[in-house]
Amino acid sequence: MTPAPAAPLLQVNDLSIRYGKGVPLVEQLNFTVRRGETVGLVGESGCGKSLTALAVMGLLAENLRTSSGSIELEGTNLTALGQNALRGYRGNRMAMIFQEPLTALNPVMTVGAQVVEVLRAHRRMGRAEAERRAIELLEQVRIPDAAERFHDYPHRLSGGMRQRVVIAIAIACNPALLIADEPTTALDVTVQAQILQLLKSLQRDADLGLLLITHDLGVVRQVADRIVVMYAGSVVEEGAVDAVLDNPQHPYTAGLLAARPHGSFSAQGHRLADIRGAVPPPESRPGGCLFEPRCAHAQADCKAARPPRSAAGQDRSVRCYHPVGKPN
Amino acid sequence: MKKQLFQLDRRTFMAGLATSVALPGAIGLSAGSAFAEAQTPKRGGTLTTVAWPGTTYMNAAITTSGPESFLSPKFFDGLLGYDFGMVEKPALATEWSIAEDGKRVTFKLRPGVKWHDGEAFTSKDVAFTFMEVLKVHHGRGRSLFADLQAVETPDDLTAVFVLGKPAPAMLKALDGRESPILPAHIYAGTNIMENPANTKPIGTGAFRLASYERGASVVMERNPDYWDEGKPYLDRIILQYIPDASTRTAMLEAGQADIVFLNFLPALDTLRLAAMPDFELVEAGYETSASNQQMDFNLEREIFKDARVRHAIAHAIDRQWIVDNVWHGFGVAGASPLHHDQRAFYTTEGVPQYALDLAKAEALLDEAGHPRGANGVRFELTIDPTPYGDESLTAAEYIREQFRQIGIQLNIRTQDYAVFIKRCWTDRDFDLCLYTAAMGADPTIGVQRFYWSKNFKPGVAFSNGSSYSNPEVDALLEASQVELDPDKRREQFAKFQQIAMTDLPTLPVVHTTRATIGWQKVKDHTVDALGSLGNLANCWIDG
Amino acid sequence: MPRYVLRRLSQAVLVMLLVVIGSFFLVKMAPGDLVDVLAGNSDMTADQMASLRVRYGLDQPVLVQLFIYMSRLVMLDFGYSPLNAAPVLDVIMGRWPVTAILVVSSVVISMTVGTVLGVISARNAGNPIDLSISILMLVLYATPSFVIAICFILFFSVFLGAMPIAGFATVGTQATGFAYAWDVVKHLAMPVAALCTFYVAIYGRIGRASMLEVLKLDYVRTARAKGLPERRVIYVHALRNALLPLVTMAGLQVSALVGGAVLIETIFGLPGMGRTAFDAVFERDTNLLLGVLFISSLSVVVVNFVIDLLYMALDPRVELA
Amino acid sequence: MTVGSQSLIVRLLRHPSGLVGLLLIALAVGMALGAGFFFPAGPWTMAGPPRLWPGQNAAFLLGTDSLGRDLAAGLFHGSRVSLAVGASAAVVSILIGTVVGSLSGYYGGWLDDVLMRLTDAMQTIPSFLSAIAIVGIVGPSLPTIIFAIAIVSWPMIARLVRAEFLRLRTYDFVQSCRIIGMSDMRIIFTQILPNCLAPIIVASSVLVATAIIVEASLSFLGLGDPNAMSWGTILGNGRAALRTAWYMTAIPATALVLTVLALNLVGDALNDVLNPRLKERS
Repeated sequence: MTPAPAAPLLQVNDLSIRYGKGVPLVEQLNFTVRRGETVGLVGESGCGKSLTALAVMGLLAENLRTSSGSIELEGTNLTALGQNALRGYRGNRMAMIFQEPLTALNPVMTVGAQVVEVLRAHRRMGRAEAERRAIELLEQVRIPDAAERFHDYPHRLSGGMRQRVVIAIAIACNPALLIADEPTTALDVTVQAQILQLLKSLQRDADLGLLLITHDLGVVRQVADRIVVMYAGSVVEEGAVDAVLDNPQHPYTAGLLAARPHGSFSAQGHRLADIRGAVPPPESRPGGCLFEPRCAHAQADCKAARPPRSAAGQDRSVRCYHPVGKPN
Repeated sequence: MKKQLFQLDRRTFMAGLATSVALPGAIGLSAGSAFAEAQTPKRGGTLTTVAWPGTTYMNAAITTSGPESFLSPKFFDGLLGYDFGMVEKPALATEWSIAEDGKRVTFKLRPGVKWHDGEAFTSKDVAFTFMEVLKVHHGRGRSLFADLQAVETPDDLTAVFVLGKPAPAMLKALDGRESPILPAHIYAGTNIMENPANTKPIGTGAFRLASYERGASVVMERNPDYWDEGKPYLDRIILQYIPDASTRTAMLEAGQADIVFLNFLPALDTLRLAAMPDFELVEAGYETSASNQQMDFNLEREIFKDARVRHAIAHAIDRQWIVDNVWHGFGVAGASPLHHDQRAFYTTEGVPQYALDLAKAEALLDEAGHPRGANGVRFELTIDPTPYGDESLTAAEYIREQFRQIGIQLNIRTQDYAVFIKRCWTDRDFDLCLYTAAMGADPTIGVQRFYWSKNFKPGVAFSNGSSYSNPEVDALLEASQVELDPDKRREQFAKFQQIAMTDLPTLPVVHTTRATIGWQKVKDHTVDALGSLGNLANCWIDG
Repeated sequence: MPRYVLRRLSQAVLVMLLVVIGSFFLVKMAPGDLVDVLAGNSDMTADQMASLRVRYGLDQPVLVQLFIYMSRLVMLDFGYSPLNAAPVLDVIMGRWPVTAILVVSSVVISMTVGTVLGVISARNAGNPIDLSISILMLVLYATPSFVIAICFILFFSVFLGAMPIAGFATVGTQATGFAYAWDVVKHLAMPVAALCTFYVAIYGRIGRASMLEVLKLDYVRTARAKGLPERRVIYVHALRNALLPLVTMAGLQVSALVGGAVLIETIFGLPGMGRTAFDAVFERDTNLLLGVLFISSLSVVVVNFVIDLLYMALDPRVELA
Repeated sequence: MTVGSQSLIVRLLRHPSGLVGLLLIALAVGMALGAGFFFPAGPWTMAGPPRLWPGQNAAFLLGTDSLGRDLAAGLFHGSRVSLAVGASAAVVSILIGTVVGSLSGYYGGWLDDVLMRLTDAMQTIPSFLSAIAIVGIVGPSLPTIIFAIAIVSWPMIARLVRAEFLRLRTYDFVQSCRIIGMSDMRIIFTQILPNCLAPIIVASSVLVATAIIVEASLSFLGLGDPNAMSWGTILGNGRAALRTAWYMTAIPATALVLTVLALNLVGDALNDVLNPRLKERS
C-alpha cells in the first residue's frame, strides 16, 4: 500500500529551533511529507514534535526561533519568508488542526463566522458566497444541520463537532499540507475513530499531504503511511510504518514498542517504565548520542559524537551507531 | 496702574497699621491719595466672583446665614445705608428722626421707587417687613425688634416705628443686609418661609435675578429702573459657588474670577496675590460683620469656676501668635469682648490684658490647687473647635501645644457643624469651645448675647455659652439697650469691657479682619461700611 | 430571558431596600439633626426649634420616621430639602446629570484608554514600551485623584490659561447646540481626566494581564494558523475576549466612581451628586442625603444591569438561565 | 519553577517588583518604628519658625509647616498613623469579608442569598460616599475612620472568599472531612480557609493601599482625626499653602504615592509568586 513516490511536498532540512540564544530545543531535524501521503510524527511529550509543527506553520512563540536549516513547502523556503508572506500560506497552502477542540475555537464568534473568515482571508469571496461555501464545508466534515449549526457558538457544540469545525476551517482553502497535532487525544474513543476516519477520507479525496502528530502508535499504524520517530528534539528513526514498527532499528523505537506493544506514549510525560532514566532536558543533553545515557546497547563511541543519519533501507533512515533489529 | 485707596478711611487705615503685622498691598500707600485719583466710572461689564457655601434663599430677612447676607443686598434695599464708621446714610429712607423719648422713629421714604415687578414701593411694605417678617423670622431681628410695637403708616411715604422703650442699636441694623425690605404684595398672607419668592427675589435693589443654578451659580443683572440714577454700573454680577478654597484662588489668578470677597481665599494666597501688581487687597467694608474668634469656658465645669484657672489659660495663649500664624495677619490679638470695628465703644483702656507668661500661668494653676501630677500633667481638658473654616482647628492645635507646656493635656475633638452646635449650646457637653462669631453692627446686637445672663439659653446656638452670670454686667448691658446718649452708652460699654475681661468667661482670641482681593481693574467695590455686603451699585470695571 | 430579568429585578429591589434601610439608620445614628444646623445658622429659640422638629417629623420615633419615609418613597416622594428650600427630587434632578455625565464619560474614556494601553503593553510584553507603560500605570494608580486634579488646574488653567477651572458650563452662557456642547466638554475635560487616571491604570493593568492571558489561548493560535492578518487576530479575536474581565470590572467601578466624584466635584466646583451628599451630611439634610444615596445606588444598580446585558452580548457562553 | 522550601519573603525578594516594593515598604515601616527615636517630641510640637523651606535650616531638613511643626517629624510620625490605618482597616475588612464569604460559600442556600444581597447593597452605595457619611456622622477619630474604610471594603474580600469556597467545597478532601464527621467550623477553619490564603494575601496589599488613599482623601476633605497626624493630615494642612509653600503638600504626597506604589508592586509580586499559573510566558 505504499503510494508511488512523488516530489516532496514538505521538506524539512537540518532544522534547529532555539529558545532565544540558548541551547536548541530541536536540532538537525530532517523529514519529508509527500503529496497524498500521511506521515505520523511520534515521540514523547516535550520531544519537540509540536514545536516542529508550529515551526512549519511559522507560529513559534516570539522567544523561539528557527536557528538553522530550512522548511520547504512546494519548493519555497518558508524560513526565509517574512510574516506577511507566510500569512499567505497559512490557512491556504498549509493548515493545522490542534489538540484541544474545546479551546481552539473563539468562544465569542459563531462557528460559521470562523469558517467564513478563513475563506475571505485567502479567497476573493463575497460574504454570501463565503457563507454558502462555509456551509458546504461544514457538511463536508459531516456536521448535521450544517446550515443551522453555522449560527451556533462553539460552546453549543460537542467536542467532536467542534473538532469537525476546526477541520472544516483547515480544509477550507484546499491546502496542500494539513498538520494535525494530536487531533483526537482530547476526544472520546468512539469519536476518535470517526475523526480519524474523516481525516483519512479527506486526505484521500483531496490528495493532501497529512502530517499527523501523535503519541499513539496505534493511530499511526492505522492511518499513516510513514512514521518519523523523535527523541529529545531529534529524529531517531524514519521509514514506512509497517517496516519501522515491525522491525525497529533504533534502540529507542525498539524500547518503545517493547514497552507498549499496542501502544501509547504517556500523555502526561511520565517516563517510560521499561527504559531506564528520563528524557534529558535541552540544557543537559549529552554530547554524543542523545539516547546514550538510557541505552542498553550504548558503547564507547556513542558518547563521542551524535550519530549521523544513516540510510537503513529504502526510504528508511536511523541515527544510531549500533542499530538493533534485523537488517532490511 | 496706580493703587486706589479711597475705600479706606483714615481710622481704619490707622487701626490696620497699628495692629496688623505685615499686609502687603494696603500698607505703604498714603491715605492722602485716597480721592486724588478717583476715576469716572464706566458702565457695562460683568463682574465674576466666587463664594461658598451655596445659598438657600435669596433674601436675608428670613435667615442670618452668610450666603444670604451677601446676596440679599443686591436684590433688596434697606431703609438706611452706612458710611465708614457706621454713619447712617439714606437708602430707601431719605430722612429719619427720633423722638425725644426715643420711642418713636419716623422715616420719610424715597418716592418713585419700584419693585422689580413694577409695583410701587410704599410704607406698607416697610410695616409688613418689620412687623411680620423681621420680628418673626429673622434670628437677630426677633430680639432687636422685640420692643417694636407697631409701624404706623400715616401715608405711603412715611413709616413711624413705635417702640416700647428706646432702641439705640436698632438704627445700626437697617441696611439691606440686616433688614431688607420685602414686597408686601408678594408676601402678605402667604407662608413666608415657603414663599417661592424666597428664591425668586423681587426687591427694589440694584440688581435683579437673571438665573440661578442651585448650588452652582447665581447670575444677577442690572436693574435699569434702579432709583439711584445711572447705577448700577455693572451689567451683570456672576456668583459661582466653589467649595474648594484653592480652586477659588486658581480661578482668581487665572482671571476666571475678578474679585473675591469675605476671605474666601486661603490667607496665604490672598497675601501672595496682594503682592502682585495686578491685584489689590482691601480690608475695609466689613464693619457690619466684624467677627471675633473667641473661646468659651464652660463655667458649669467645676474647674473653671476658679477665675485663676481662666486667667492662667489666658496667660498661656499668645494671641498675637495666632494672629500671625493662624490668621496670617488678618486680625488683631483679642483684647476686648467687642471688636475694634465697633469704634464708638471699643476700648482697651483699663481693660485687663493677659500677656503670654507661662510661668505666671503655672503659678496661677499651682495656686488654684492643680499641681502637676507624676506624669507632669495637672489635668485634662477637651476643646471643641468649630468646623467652620480651618482657623479654629489650627488655633486649637496651637493651644494644645501651649497647654502641654503648662501641664494641661488638651484633646481636640472635631465634629460636624450640627454636632458642634448641639454639643456646645444644647447638651453643654464641652470644656472649651472655640469659634468665630459676628459681633454685630452694635454691641447690643452682637456682643451682649454672649455675656447677658438672661441670654443663657441652652438650645440656642451662640447664646451665653459659658453660662456667665454677673448682675453688674447684666445691669450695664440692660442700661445700654435703651441709652440714647452716645457718651453714656460708651461709658457703659467701657465698664462692661473691663468687667468681662476681668471675669473672663470667654477669652477673646482674635479680632478678625476681612479682606477683599481682586484684580486692579475692579473699582469702587468698597465705598462704605457695608462694602461687598452692600449692593455693589458703585462698582465698575476699568477696561 | 423573562425569568432571568425577573430574578435580577427582585434581587435589585431587595438590594435597594437594604440600601434604604441601611442609609436611613446610618443617618439617624447622627447626633444632632437638621434643626441644630438651622439653629446654628440663624439664632433660634428653643420653641422655634421644637416646632421645626415637629414640622420635619423629627419628633417621631425612628422606626415611625423610617416607615413614613419608605411609604413616601414608594410614591417617589423624597421629601423636602431645607438646605435648598426645594423638594429633594428637584435638587437631585438638577445634579444627577452632572455626575452621570462625569461618571459615564469617565468609565468610557478610562476603559478605552486603559484597554488601548493594556493592549499595547501586552503586545510589547517585556520590552521598554511595556515597561514604561507599566510604570506610568503604577504611578497613575498610586497618585490620589485630588493630587492630579490640583496639578491639572495649576498647569492647564493657571499656567497655560487654557482651560476653564470650575463649573459645568460657562455661567450665564447664551450658547446653544454645538457651541454649548463644546463649552461643556471644555469644562468637563479636566475633571473627567482627573477622575479617569486611577481607572485608566486599573483597566490598563487588567487589560494587559487579560490580553496576555488571551494571546496565549488556543483560539488565537487557531486564528493565526488561518493566516489572518495580525490586526484581525488582535482586535477581533483576542480583544473581544480580553474585554470581558474589563466589562465585569466596569460594573464594580461605577459605584466607586460616583464616590470618587465627591473629591473631583469639590475641587472643580461641579454641582453634582457627590458634593451634594457631602454637604447634606454636614448640614444634616437627611432627606437630601438619603435621596442622593438612593438615586446614586439606583443608578449603580441600573448601570450594572445594563453591563450584565452588555456582557451577555459580548459573551455568548453566558446563558440567560 | 519555584522551590517549595523557599520562604515567601525570599521569593518576593527575587521578584524585581517585589524587591523594590518591599524595600520601599521597609523604609516606610522603618520610619514608623523610628519616629519615636528620631523625633521624641512628637509631630505636633511647634519647634521652629513657621513656613521654613526644606534645607533652609539644618535642624529642620524638610522644613516646617504653617505652625512651625517639623515636617520631617510629621512625615515619620505620619507614617505610623497612615500605615496603622491602612493595616487595621485591611485586617478588619478581611475579617468581616472572610466571615461573610465563608458562611456564604460554605452553606449556600438562603444564607448565601441574604449575605450576598447584603454584599450587593454595600457595593451599590458608592463606597467613598458611605465612608464620608459614616465619618461625618459618627465624628472623625481614628477608630471611626478605620471602621468606615473597613465597612466599605469588605465586600470585595467576601466575594473572593466565597468564590474560593464554592470551588474548594466540592473537592475530595473537603468531602472526606465531612464523611469522617468533622464539624463545619473545623472544616471551614482548618481545611478550606488555609487554601484561600493566597488570593486573600494578594488582595490585602491592595486593601492596605486603598485604605491609605481613602484616609488621605478623607483628610483632604477635612475629615481626618485632629489628634492623629497622618500623611493625609499634613497634606490637608498644607493645601491652603499650596501656592506659597508647595513643599508642605509635595512631601507627604510623595510619601503617600511611593507607599501605595510599593504596596502595589508587592501585590503584583505576590500574585506572581503565589499564583504561578498566572505567570506570563508560555
